[in-house]
Parts: sequence; structure tokens; C-alpha cells
Amino acid sequence: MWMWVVHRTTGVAIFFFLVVHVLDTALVRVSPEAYNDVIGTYKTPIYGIVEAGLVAAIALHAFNGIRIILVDTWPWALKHQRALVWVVWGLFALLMIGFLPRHLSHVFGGA
Amino acid sequence: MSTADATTPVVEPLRPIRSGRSRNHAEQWSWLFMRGSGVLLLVLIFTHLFINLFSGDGVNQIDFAFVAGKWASPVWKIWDFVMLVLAMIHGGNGMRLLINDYARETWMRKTLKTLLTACVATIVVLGSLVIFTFDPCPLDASGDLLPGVPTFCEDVR
Amino acid sequence: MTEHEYDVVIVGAGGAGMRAALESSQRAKTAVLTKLYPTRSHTGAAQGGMAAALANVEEDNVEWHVFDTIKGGDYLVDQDAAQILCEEAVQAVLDLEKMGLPFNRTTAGKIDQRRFGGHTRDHGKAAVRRACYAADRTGHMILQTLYQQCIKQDVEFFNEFYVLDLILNDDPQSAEGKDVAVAGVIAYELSTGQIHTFRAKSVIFATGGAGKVFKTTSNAHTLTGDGMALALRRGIPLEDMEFFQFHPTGLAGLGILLSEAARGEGGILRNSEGERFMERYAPTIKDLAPRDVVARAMANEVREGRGCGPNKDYVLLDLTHLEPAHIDEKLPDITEFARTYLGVEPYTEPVPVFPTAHYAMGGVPTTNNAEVLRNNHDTIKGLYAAGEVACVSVHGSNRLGTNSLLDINVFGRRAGIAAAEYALTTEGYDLPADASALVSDQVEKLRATVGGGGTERVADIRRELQATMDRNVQVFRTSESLAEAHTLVGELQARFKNIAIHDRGARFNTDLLEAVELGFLLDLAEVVILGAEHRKESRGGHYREDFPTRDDKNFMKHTMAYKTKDGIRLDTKPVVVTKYQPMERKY
Amino acid sequence: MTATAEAPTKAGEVPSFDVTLRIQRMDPDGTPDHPAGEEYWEEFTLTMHGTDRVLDALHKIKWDVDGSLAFRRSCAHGVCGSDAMRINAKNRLACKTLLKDLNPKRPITIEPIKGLPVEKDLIVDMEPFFASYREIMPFLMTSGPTPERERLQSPEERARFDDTTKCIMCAACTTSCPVFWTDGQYFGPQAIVGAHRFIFDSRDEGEWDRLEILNDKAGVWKCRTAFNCTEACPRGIEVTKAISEVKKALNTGAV
Ligand SMILES: Cc1cc2nc3c(=O)[nH]c(=O)nc-3n(C[C@H](O)[C@H](O)[C@H](O)COP(=O)(O)OP(=O)(O)OC[C@H]3O[C@@H](n4cnc5c(N)ncnc54)[C@H](O)[C@@H]3O)c2cc1C
Ligand code: HEM
Ligand code: SF4
Ligand code: F3S
Ligand code: FES
Repeated sequence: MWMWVVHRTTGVAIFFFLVVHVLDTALVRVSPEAYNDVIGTYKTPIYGIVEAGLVAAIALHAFNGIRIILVDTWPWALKHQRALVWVVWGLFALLMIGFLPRHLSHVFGGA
Repeated sequence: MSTADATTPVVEPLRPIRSGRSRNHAEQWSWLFMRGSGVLLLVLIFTHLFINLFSGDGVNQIDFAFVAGKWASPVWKIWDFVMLVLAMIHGGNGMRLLINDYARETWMRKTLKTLLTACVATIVVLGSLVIFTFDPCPLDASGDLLPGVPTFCEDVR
Repeated sequence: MTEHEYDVVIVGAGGAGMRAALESSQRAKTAVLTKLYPTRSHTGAAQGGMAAALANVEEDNVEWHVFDTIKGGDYLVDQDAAQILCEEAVQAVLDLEKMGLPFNRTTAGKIDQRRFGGHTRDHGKAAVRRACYAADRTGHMILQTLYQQCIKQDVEFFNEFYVLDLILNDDPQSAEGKDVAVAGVIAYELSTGQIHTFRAKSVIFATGGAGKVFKTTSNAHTLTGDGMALALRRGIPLEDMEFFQFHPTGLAGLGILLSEAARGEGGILRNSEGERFMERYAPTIKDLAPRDVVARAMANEVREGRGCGPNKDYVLLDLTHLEPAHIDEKLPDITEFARTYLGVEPYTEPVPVFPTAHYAMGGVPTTNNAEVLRNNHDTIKGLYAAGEVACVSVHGSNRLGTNSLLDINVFGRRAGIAAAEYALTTEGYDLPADASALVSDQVEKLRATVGGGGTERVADIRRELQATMDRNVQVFRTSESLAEAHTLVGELQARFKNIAIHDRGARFNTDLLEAVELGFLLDLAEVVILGAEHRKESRGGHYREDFPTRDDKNFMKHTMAYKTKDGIRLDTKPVVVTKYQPMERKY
Repeated sequence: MTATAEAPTKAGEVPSFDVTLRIQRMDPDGTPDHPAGEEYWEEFTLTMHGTDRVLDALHKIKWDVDGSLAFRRSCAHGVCGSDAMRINAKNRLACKTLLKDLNPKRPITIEPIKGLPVEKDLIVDMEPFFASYREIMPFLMTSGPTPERERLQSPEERARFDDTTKCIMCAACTTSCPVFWTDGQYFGPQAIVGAHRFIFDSRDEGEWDRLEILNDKAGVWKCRTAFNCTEACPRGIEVTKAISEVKKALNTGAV
């Protein structure tokens, strides 16, 4: 049940982010400056953290999405779905451990 | 009484389907699509994120020139286009499921779904336009390159 | 008050009620009134199986089944009825299979069968595989299957309607030969507190058993003998109520049943010395002797100090020599009961068991077509009874395991057909203007006790009643114990007049209904005790320590109990003997 | 509330302890303190024994403290499906839940099952639940002449749907499903279990009628594999697995 809540919330979060993301990317059609201005704000620490959150959301949603697909199609996965929940969190943790330091160093170090 | 020996009358078979609800398999397609697009999106988005945020200089490298550089190649144009369309339909369909679940009154449902469709359509159209009409070397009114364009524009000129 | 009119009204939606409904609703306008949602009926608790001489796995025939039924009932069985039961058994099982019941199967794909207590080949030579089963939830599957068929046929149910009165056109104790007929029933709707009258040309009682007169019982909280008590109060006799079956293997202290199938599949009873004591009591079929024999043996072991546990008050059911896989396949539910409720793992530990009140052999007397008798000869026109509430009598003084699921199907079907066919031939009788007076009066009086002067609590009286019955009227009975019970029940009946309930509300007033049900239990307990006091012999489920042998000369007859203005009057009814003269009962 | 183990118990005597039940109540007729229809919590502290179940505690309240407490029950050993309720935020049968397994040191919360209209205290309106069951045509459908003897079925064919025949219609699954909570439209897991029992019965020929019904908007595709149903089922039925087998049958066109 909790994975369902997580999946739902992350799905909605990503959706709204995507809308905004397409809109801002659309600015490349307006002018490079406008785009760079907006993108510039992505590089501030606050946005850096939001961005990290986004990656986290996508990662969770994606891994759990895969878990759902497996559970729906593969009897073994259905039987071991509880274990798979931990695998999802494990993969997620691994990914974040790989990604976060690097990303945050970009965000806080580089800018 | 010999009534107990009477044979049991045959029961008329029922109408094959009692439920008066619609059934055009839409939900099945939606379900299958969510899974299919999910798998594709996994590949598309992770690569996208890897290239944009992880490889090279991470988030700091992103600027107009970076985008222009990527979209110089048709591979990335197609890539981003597919990703855009799939993600919007996947996400849009996901949002539709949510609306079905939570909006109980019909008018609410209708309104939200209209809004959602409009939103998804706009984003898909806008996004596709941007990708396919993208000009990596836009000029200002005077005919000069705008600031911030990638360096290769100089060569092109 | 709401008024309804039907051709047939069936009271009860257990196996008997729904089997009747399937027949009746095809022929006449039928309503099923039930105090529980149909799928909650206690038929669903039945585990072991349903007997029928299908001969799917070994040689068997109807005659052997008839003999076993009669002998099992210690010759108090009406033999013509037993003949019908066993002859129609095969079709009854096949009918259920065709309705979709998922019986366990043999490798050849046929309905599988297993051994059960008292069912033998060739008149007692050895145990025979006669019980058709679906794991250890045969009753559950019967109830589900019948309910599903009722859905298919759009049977009209009135769920959570408590029938609280039966209306006849005349006094059933009036002179023989006179026409007495049914007019309808009065019901109380739980969800609203409203009273409904149902005018009906035929009424079928299928309200199940009365196990709650005892404390330790395998029966549901809702098995309060409503149908029997209602009939009794309206002047209809009850037959053979002193015969109550105590099932040997109830979970010790709880009474939850572990099916005889556990022994059918090879389980063994042991005392504190680890001895397989049934070898002493029934050398031929040992643990698969009929229930009265095994229950008495167990109680005797405990009395003689060979009980187990800290209080030496139970014996052990040993399944540890069986393969866990076999247990899982054949007895999954009951082993889970042992785990859940006693924390015992049946694969490795024996399970504590002790006899538990299980089945009322007696009930409302009926003919073989389920018509209710108002004396030894006359039926009440339009009134039928089937299932545990009825006494046909196919079980005599002791019912064989798996014969009750059979009974509800065979006689449920007969009742449904007979009731509908009768309804089509008559106009019925109008309900009197004040038909519901008794019920509304009863309900209003009880409501008025809320916050009133009453000092007695329903639960206290019920607890005392059940404790008395367990102490004095259980497996062993004596004139002293029965006399004690008699006095106590009399006192409880007096105290019952002074009860107070808590809930004045109209909707879902279960407090009020528990009080009504206690009234039923008290009435029935009195009949049970009186019958037992009067029957100075031991036969089947009724064992008098002061009269330990069967006395065919004086007591080879049914007891008939009538409620009159001056209390209960006992009478007798001859037993129908066709082929089998009483013999000594040895296993 | 703290549990106080009572003075040394005699051998063989079941230890007793104090336990607090926190029950969500609602009286449709109203009480002096609570207007009709108001939902409120009431606490009861009782002395209970190690072998007692939640149902025993409810009975103790009803019989000795407050007779107006309303709940359904019948068999008292987990086979009739009357007494599914939300105990410590999980759907269970009161008669199958031992108090000692619930950590009696903390108050035990008891609420009616969610997603069906509450009628009084722990009693809910079961009609919508049974209506869904009726809608999936839960009865054997066959064609052709009826055989004289039984229809044959191998033990393997029988085993295919054994799990879903165990259902006692307690509604613990359906009322634990988050999709059912959001949307009364969903048939709910029990109806799918009920359909599964026939779809995979080798004797049945109505499987496509039922599958069509479940292919509907309110059908199996609403299931988001939340697994609450499987966790709630007191009969240990693998509900999500049954649902997934139905989905597979729809997707592959093979039963
Ligand atoms: C634990 C257990 C295991 C058993 N195992 C076996 C077995 O293996 N084999 C076998 O043959 N037999 C077995 N039996 C016996 C058998 O199951 C029962 O005798 C039989 O199921 C009774 O069925 P019924 O239809 O008469 O009553 P029930 O199934 O008890 O139904 C009674 C119905 O009457 C309704 N009702 C009652 N009072 C009222 C009222 N006042 N107003 C309206 N409705 C009312 C109830 O709602 C219910 O629907 C077992 C019994 C128990 C308790
Ligand atoms: C990265 C790869 C992705 C995968 C593997 C994936 C997978 C899935 C799957 C399998 C479902 C169906 C869940 C179900 O039926 O129970 C789903 C639902 C959903 N997805 Fe994705 N998805 C991905 C990306 C996205 C993106 C980019 C968005 C946003 C635009 C999104 C938004 C949603 C939403 C809103 C839902 C509905 C959730 C619900 O109904 O509970 N997903 N996803
Ligand atoms: S599937 Fe399980 S939880 Fe659901 S109704 Fe059936 S028995 Fe209850
Ligand atoms: S809880 Fe609900 S979402 Fe599916 S797995 Fe069970 S039906
Ligand atoms: S009372 Fe029957 S399931 Fe709990």
C-alpha cells in the first residue's frame, strides 16, 4: 500500500515537473538569453536540491514501476513482492548514493 | 404425497452479461500502455538524466549552447521527441486515472479531464514545435547572432 | 409495520433453507427470511463431508448406508426415512456437483470419498469411504454453491430479518383430524427495528440448531434454536430433544470443532499414558466409532484420571504420524484452528481435544415430505421444516458424521418442492388483524426495560444456563444432575422475567435480540432436561449413568414434548421399523 | 494503558492482563451525549486472558458493560465472515485475532471496515459489496446436455482454483483496498476472487462472460497491485495473485 502511495505521489510530481520543464525548455525558441536566465536559476543551490528531489522521484517511480510490471507478469515476482519492495529501495539508495555527491558538488561547488 | 419425486424444472439461462456498463477494452489498453511506455521511458529518461545531470559537468553545463549542441544531432531530436510524447501520454493517462479515482462528481471529473487534455495537448504540441523548429543559431533583429549561441554558429556563418 | 404476501416463505438460509429455495422459487413466489446473511449460516462451518454411497473409490451400496444410519442412531431412527435419505443421497451429491461444487477428486476425475465414523462396509465389517468432501470445508462449499445458485435464480432474500412468531389459523393441540394450517410469519428487521408481517400459503422452517444451550459447543453464537422454540410456543410438539450430540474432538476449552475427518484421515486419540484408548472401547473400528461412543470414551478416560494437561481435563488428537503435505491437502483449516487458537503445531504436537456440544438430533417432528406434525398423525397444512431444526427422524438418538449435510440437501429439497406444490393448490389463510401483536408487545416490553427496574442481565442468565447444561446435561447424565439442572433452569426462567437491556434504539438493536434469543434457549433447555429425565435408559447421545443400558421394552419410542398452559407435557411416538430389528450396538 | 500481569498464576491457568479497547462508535438513533450519526471514540478497559480474542473482548463489553455496542458475529472461529473490522489499522476478523498478538500494552483501536457506509458502531452496509459479487455471475455455467454422473475433473484441474474457493466473503480484502476507498466504482478484490473461482474451473464455460465484465472500467484494471487485499485476507487467499491471473487471461486470451 505504501508503495502505491509513493508511486502515485511521485507520478503526479513528475507530471507537474514535466509540464514546467517543457515550458522552460520551450524558451530556447524565444531566445538563448531567456533560456539561460531560467536555466541559471536551476543552478542555484535551492534548485539543485529540487532537482535532486526530482531525480529521486523519477528513480523511485521508475524502479517501482518496474517492480509493478514484474509483479504483474512474473509469478515469481508476485510471490516475492515484499522482497522486491526492498530491492526497489536498495536500488534507489544505490543510485542516490552515486548521484547525490556528484550532483551536489556540481551545485554547491561549481556555481 | 409423491411430490419429492417430481423432476426439477430447467432454469432458463441468464442473459450473458448483466452488468450494464460500457466495455470497449479501453482500460485494458491503458493498462498495457502504462507498462509498455514505462519500460521505454525508463531507458529514455535515465539516459537523458545521465547525460544532462551526471556526465561531464553536471547541471552546470546546461545552457542554450548545450541544448543546441545536443539537438544538432537528429538522434537526440528524435530521442527527446519520443520521450516528450511518451512521458506526456503516460503521465497524462496516469493523471486521468487519478481523476477517475478522486473526482466523484461528474462535472468535476469532466472539468478536470478537459483541463488535463488541454494541458497535455499544449505541452506535446509546444514541445514538438520547439524540438523540430529549433534553430541553434538564432539572429537578432539586426541579423547578428544572439549572445549565448554555441560557438559552432560562428563557423556556420 | 410492513405487510408482505408470498406463496412460500422460507425461514433460514443455511443449507436446508437455500436448497428448499432453489426448488420452491422455480415453482412459486418465494421469499427467504434469514437473520444472517445467507453465507454466514452455520452450514458453512461443516467440515468433514457429505455421505453418499457413490462407490467411487471402493465397493459400497445404499443398503449398507441405511444400516449404518439406523445402527448409528441406536435404532431410534425411523427406518423408512433413513431409506429415503440414503437412496436420495447419491442424487443429492451429484446435484451439488452439477451446481458447481468443487469436490475433491480421485485421479480418475471422480468425486473423492473418505472414511468417517460409523460408516462401514457390509453391516459393520470395516470402515468404508463414503464421505464426499471438499478438503475440510465441505459445508462451506455447499453453502457457497447453494447461494450462488440462488443468485443465478434471483431468489428473493430478506437478510437480517429475525422471524419471531409463527401464525397458524388454529391451535395445533386441538383435536385430531381437525384442519390446522399456517397463515404466515412475523419478522423483525434488524436494520430498522421495523416489524414485518408475511402472509404465506406455505412456510418452511430451516433455522438450524440450538447448540448455544450449552457452553462448550461447536455451534455459532447465532444458533439459538429459534425455529424450535417458536414452534413449541405456538403449541407444536418437539421430538427427541434429549438427544444432543457431543462431538468428540472440540478444541479443548474452546469447543471449536476439529472434524472427524482428522480421524478419517488417520488421526489417533491418546490419553495421558500415550495409549490409543479407543482400542479398548471399539476394537473393530477404534477411533472411527460413532461420536457418542468416542465422546463417552474420552470423558471416561478423563474421569478415570488419564486426562492430559495441567488439569488432566482433555485427551490428545495425534496427527504427528501423518505427512505434513497430506495434512495440508486434506485438513488445512482445522490444523490452522489448532495453530491460531491453541498455538499448537499439529505436524509435530498432538492437539488437546474434548467433547463439544454439536448437533440436535431432535427438533420439530416432520413426515418424510417435511410436513410438520402437530401430533402423532396430523400435519399442519402448509408448514414444513427441514435441516437441523427438524426431526424426521433420520438420526435417531445419534447422528452419523456427514449425514447432516446429506439431511439438509435431501429434506431441504423435499420441503421446497412440497411447500411450493401445496401453495399452488390453496388460497392460504389471512393473517388476523393483530397478527404482530405478540411480537411488537415483546419488543416494546424489552425496550421499556432500558433504564427501568429490571435487575438481571441477559448475559449472566445465559452464562449460568450454559454452565448448568455443561455440568449436568452433557455426556454423562444422572437423575440428580438432571434434577439440579431442572431446578436451576426454572430459577433462571423466573429471573429472566426481570431482565433489563441497555439499548433502546431502533436500528441494529442486537442487545434486544440477544434477550429474545435467551428466551428461546431457556424454553429449549427445559425440554431437553425433561426429556432426559424421563428417558430412563442409555441410548446413542443420551447416557444415563443410573440406567447405563438400552431399554427397548420401555423406551424404543420417540419423545414428544408439548408446551401447554400447565407446562411441558411429555408423550411418545412409535418408531418406524421396516427391516432392521434392534440389535446390540457394538463396534 | 499498561498491562499488569496479575499475581503469580497457578500452573495451567491462563495468565490475565488488562487491555484497553478504543472503539469507534456511531449511533444512528443518537445517545444523550452524542447526536444521531456522530462518530466518536470510546475507550473500555477490561481484564482479559491469554487465549482471548478481540471478539471475546467485544462480547465482554457488550455483555457486561454496554449492551448497545453493535457488531456482527456468528461462528466465532473464522469461517462465517461476519466480523471483519479494522483492528489497529488493519482489516482482520475479530474472532481470529488474539489479544496477546496485538501488544495489549497499547490501546487497541477498533473501527468499522472502510469504504462501506457505517450503519451503527462496527456494522456497515454490506449491500454494495454483495452487489459486486452478484455482478460477476458467480455460478457454474455450462452448455450441452447434463451428464448423468458427475462432470469429471482431474485433481490438477481442481487445484487450479482451490485457493479462491476458500473465500468466506468477509470483505476484509475489498475494504482494505485503497482503490476501493477512493472510488466506490471498483468491483473490489473479492468480486475478482469470486470470478476467478469459476473462470479457472475446468467445468465452467462462462469464463469469457465474466472476463468481459472484469475487463470493464470498474474491473481488474483498477487494481494497482497494492497487496492490501492479500495481506488482509483471513483465509490466506493470495488475492493479488488471483487478480493477476485474471489480468493475464485477458491479455493473452487464454484461460
Ligand atoms: C462445526 C460443525 C461441523 C459440522 N460438520 C459436519 C459434517 O462434516 N458433515 C455433516 O453432515 N454435518 C456436519 N455438521 C452439521 C451440519 O453442518 C448442520 O447440522 C447443518 O449445516 C445445519 O443446516 P441448516 O440449514 O439446518 O441450518 P444452518 O446452516 O444453521 O442455518 C440456519 C439458518 O436459519 C436462520 N435463522 C435462524 N433463526 C432464525 C430466525 N429466528 N429468523 C430468521 N432466520 C433464522 C439463520 O440465519 C441461518 O440462515 C457440522 C456442524 C458444525 C457446527
Ligand atoms: C521512468 C520510467 C517510468 C516508469 C517505469 C513508469 C512506470 C509506471 C507504471 C508501470 C505505472 C502504472 C502503475 C499501475 O498501473 O499501478 C505508472 C503510473 C504512473 N506514472 Fe509512470 N513510469 C515512468 C515515468 C513516468 C513519468 C515521466 C511520469 C510523469 C509524467 C509518470 C507519471 C505516472 C503517473 C501520474 C502514473 C499514475 C499513477 C497511479 O495511477 O497510481 N511516470 N508508471
Ligand atoms: S478473499 Fe479473503 S478477505 Fe476477501 S472476502 Fe474472501 S475471505 Fe475475505
Ligand atoms: S488491495 Fe487493491 S489495488 Fe489490487 S492488489 Fe489488492 S485489489
Ligand atoms: S464470527 Fe464468523 S468469521 Fe468471525
